[in-house]
Amino acid sequence: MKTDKNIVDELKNRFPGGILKVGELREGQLLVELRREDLPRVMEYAHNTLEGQFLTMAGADYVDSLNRFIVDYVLGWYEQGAVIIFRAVVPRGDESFPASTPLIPVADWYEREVKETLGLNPVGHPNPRKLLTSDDWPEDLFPMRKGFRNEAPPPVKADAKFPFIEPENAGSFNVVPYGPYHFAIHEPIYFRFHVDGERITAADLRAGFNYRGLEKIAETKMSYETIPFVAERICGICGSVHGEAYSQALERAAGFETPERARWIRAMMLEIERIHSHLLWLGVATHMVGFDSGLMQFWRVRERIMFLAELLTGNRKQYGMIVPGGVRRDIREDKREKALREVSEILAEYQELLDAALGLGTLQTRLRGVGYLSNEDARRYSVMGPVARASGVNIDARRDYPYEAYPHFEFETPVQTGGDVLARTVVRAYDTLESIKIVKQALETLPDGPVHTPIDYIPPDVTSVGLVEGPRGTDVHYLITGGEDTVYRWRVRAPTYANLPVTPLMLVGETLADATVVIGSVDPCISCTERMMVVDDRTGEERVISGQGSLEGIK
Amino acid sequence: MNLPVLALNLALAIAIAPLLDGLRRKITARLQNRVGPPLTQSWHDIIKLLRKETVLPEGAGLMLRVLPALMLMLSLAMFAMIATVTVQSPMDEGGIIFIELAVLSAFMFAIAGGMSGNPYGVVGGSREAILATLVEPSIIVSLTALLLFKGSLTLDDASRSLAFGGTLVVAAVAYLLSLLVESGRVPFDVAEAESELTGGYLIEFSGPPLAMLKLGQFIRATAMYSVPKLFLTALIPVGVTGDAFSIAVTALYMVSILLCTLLVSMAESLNARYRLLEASKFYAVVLIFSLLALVIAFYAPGWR
Amino acid sequence: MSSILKLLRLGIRKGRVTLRYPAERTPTPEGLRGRPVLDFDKCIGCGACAKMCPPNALTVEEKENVWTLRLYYGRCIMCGLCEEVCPVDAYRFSDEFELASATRSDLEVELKLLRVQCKGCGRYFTTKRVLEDAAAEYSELAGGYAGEFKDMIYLCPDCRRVKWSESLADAYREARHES
Amino acid sequence: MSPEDDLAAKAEKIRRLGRSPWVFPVNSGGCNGCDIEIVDTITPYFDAERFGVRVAPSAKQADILLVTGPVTRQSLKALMNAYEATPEPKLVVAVGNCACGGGICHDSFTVMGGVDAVIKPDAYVPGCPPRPEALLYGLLLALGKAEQKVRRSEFKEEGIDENRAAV
Repeated sequence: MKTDKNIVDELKNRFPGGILKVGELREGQLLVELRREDLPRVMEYAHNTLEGQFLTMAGADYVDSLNRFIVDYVLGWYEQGAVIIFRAVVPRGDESFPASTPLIPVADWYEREVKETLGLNPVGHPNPRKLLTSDDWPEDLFPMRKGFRNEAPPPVKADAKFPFIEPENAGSFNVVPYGPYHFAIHEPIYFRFHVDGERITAADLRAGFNYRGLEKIAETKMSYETIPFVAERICGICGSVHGEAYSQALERAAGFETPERARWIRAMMLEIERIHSHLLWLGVATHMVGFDSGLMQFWRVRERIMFLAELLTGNRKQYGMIVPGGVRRDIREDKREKALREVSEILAEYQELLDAALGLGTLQTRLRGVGYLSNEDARRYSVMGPVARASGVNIDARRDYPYEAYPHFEFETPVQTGGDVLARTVVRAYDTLESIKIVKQALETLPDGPVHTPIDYIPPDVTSVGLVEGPRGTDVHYLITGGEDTVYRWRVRAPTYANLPVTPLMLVGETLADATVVIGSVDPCISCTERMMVVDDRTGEERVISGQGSLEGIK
Repeated sequence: MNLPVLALNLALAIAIAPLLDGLRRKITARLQNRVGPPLTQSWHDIIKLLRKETVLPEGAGLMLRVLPALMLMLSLAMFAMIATVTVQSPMDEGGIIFIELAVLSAFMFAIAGGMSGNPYGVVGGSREAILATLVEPSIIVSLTALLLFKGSLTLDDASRSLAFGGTLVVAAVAYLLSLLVESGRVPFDVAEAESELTGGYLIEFSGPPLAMLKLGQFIRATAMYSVPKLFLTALIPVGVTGDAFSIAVTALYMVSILLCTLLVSMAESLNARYRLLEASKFYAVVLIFSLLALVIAFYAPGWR
Repeated sequence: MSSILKLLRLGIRKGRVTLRYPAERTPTPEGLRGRPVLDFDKCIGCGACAKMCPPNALTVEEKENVWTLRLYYGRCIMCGLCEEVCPVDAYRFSDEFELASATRSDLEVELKLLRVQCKGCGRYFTTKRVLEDAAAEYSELAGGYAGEFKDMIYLCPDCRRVKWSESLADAYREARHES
Repeated sequence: MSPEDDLAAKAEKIRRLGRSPWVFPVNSGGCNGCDIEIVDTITPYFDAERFGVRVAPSAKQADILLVTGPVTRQSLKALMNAYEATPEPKLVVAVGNCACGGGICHDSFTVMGGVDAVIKPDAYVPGCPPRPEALLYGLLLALGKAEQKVRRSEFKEEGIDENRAAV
């Protein structure tokens, strides 16, 4: 079984002079420092040859004695449960680094974001357009730099335009704007389709509608105790996932061990959230293909989980339970029994509904063979969660990077190889079944003991990565601890950030009728992504995704 | 031209059509384990829409204002051609015009969509046109079989010339199946698919024009619902006694429109939406099926 | 075909599950985080909750002799940090959740307390209630030192530092004088 | 407009909406917790359709705009387009804390800080996220069918009004 040490050794003998220093951050997480010129080659080797999953990439503005920027690429090897951070230094004054996007397309969004928020220019990046900031945000103002003051935003210009990508032969086609307020998708996401009749030939999307600068607020205004409440409000559906990933990263940086009972309750809250998120998606997906009773029936079962969450935490969502050091509310004995009864009823009701709804003929015809994603593409774009597991990529952070109380629970991870929307529906449906069983196990074997012990000391300037399997995939929080009781740099990479670049890939060739359900099948959580961007752009003809070129278009 | 019956029919149309839609929403809600709106909800919707301001896209032609009124008149005209609660129909020999109006109003929706200039409207309109070209023939054929069977062109229950035959049943089934599309609900609401085309051909309409279009839709659907009664009376000679008004005919009419509403709302709440392709294949089969009925009606006397 | 029948059975057998809200008040579980209620008598005006509140729903304004605490329910995320951090437990979560209002001002709670001047430099530095609370608590704590340092709490932090360093210097001179 | 005829105009607006308020959710950059609760109100347990509430497919056919989110800079243009496309008489309801006052990111550089920084809402529905019942209650309040329960409360310690209350 290859361990992370072997991976680093393979890197060393592949790039003899390239690897400058290898440091051990915390168990299972290594820091590899290298020169910024070697970044693209090392990234391509690690991602394509060694088959590492691209987890996240973040830049940071160091105003300390060394006064320079750093650029960190984080890759994960799920089989070994290893995380390696590749760090390169970017000196102040010459803020640029060679882009890895031409070699590994998955780095496309991350590098654009670093350019936009920190001003580090990815040289050779095929699509250096805006990602997050609004159309009227000045090009040379970098919000995530330490120098930028939160209270001094430039005035709003109403007429700014976003340079959309028009494939050369766009003239004759009918351009269909889709969003930003679309009836079926409850979040502002703006697609521009080029359709030939009803067939989509090219797709381009613009987002940033949800960019609220939460990371800047966390750095400047919040402290370690209040950041979980910001983390939870990144997304209205999978709030605890972010709270847990942040707490996990912070506790790993401080080398802190949470009490056993708190770990049980945390795992249970995460699973309750997965159940409500998947049921929500199943309802919305069936609604998208016209089966409105599906929305009503799935959300009827979901409502019971919301009542259960309200019973345990006092709020239907945004539970406010998971904070660094443990959990804020204990579960009294009478509530535990009531919850146990409630969960077994939910299990029975869900199985009954699942058996009735999934077998529906008209529903299956609408979901089968739509929005196909091959196994290679799933790997090449490092997609996460149910989208990956539906295309045969068997990754699940609960099993591969065990955290909290998951080693004590038995659960399997459903994997399909169909790769279409139907496969994703089946994966999510049986994921929910597993989650309900986990909640049952958690409630039955809840150990005694304290639920929260304060963290006494958090060392400054420690890099740490928190990995949590959210409903949409692995949520990665990259954290550098700071001196004055708050984080120095906190980068949230939600799973949709990895899944959404793939949507135009699936959309091309589909009809307009299926566009909604294909976008929906990724279960995009736009607010999670906080920033979304264009997938493809024009770097000469071979990069454009258009009907003719379609998949070959991407190297 | 029988004026009192005409007046009764028109009044009936405007009164009952929204109520039937309210009933449809109530049955659908009940099948989704919820209480659902009051029966008069569609009434409230239309009244509210009549009082609202109209927001028109700039450069919208005159037709965008005129067309909804035209649509409403067409649907009301259909009611002038068919006998509902009374024995006689307001207009004699109205059968053929009834079929033409049905076909014309179907394509009127397509034109409404096309003219809105909004890409979704255009796509919705073109979908309505494609589906209409497949469904209308089966309606034409099944209604022709009915008229043929009755031996007279007036759509009422009086005359019954031919003996009962297999054709009538085949035509009735073909008509009921194509009724699902006429109501414009799932699984065949491809033209107005809310979650895909955000309102389809209705997207650019608001305020009074939208009210007229919606009312036109309701009245047209109710008119189509009242045809199955004629299939029933063809089997049971209820209205033959000749007096203007008979309880049995009214009861039969009520039963027939309620059954149609039940059929439509059951289909709506237990199915997902068909894609245009599958919907067209489904109706190609129904068309052949109804053509079969017509052929038998003409050439196989024994069978007739 | 069978799943259509199963769905039909599901629809009919489950019956209407709609809660009769707003006719009947739906039951809320114990421990619901509804509206945080500020007890005006208990609050001593220390401002810890305002420092801790993540969305700044609690804001403090100090002007002349008035210490104003404003709670705006339109921004409060009901997280309960104020309840945790309040030294005198002035916050309690009610289970009211029907907080809709037509105007913004109806969602505001305003508490005005008296501020006190420092005996040394005359600057307003804390509220009267904080002093009373500190005086009550301080007397048991200080024990032997009550007399000499009793009036220290009526000084603002700067004057207190000055006075404290003077008394240290005196003690040091005395000790040197005796040796 | 003096407050009286402002109220009169609003009452007239509500009367014309009658019993068929069509709703259109507008997410101006929030975390979509409130949007899911808006959809929750039309599911079986709460069933807003009892009051005639229906989610309109586009702003053109809507009567009440349920605005959620702190109005980020990027969605400001889209929000104003939706507001203009909604035909009169229309109501704007700010749903959730981000819309009522900017929520947890109220002073961020990319956020305008809530709906009332851009449009004056007819009703505020606080909550993070507001329960579906609270949302139903907010809708009924905006339609004048429920009276308001929460009132402004103030407390002045005695002796505050004399100018220099020395201790």
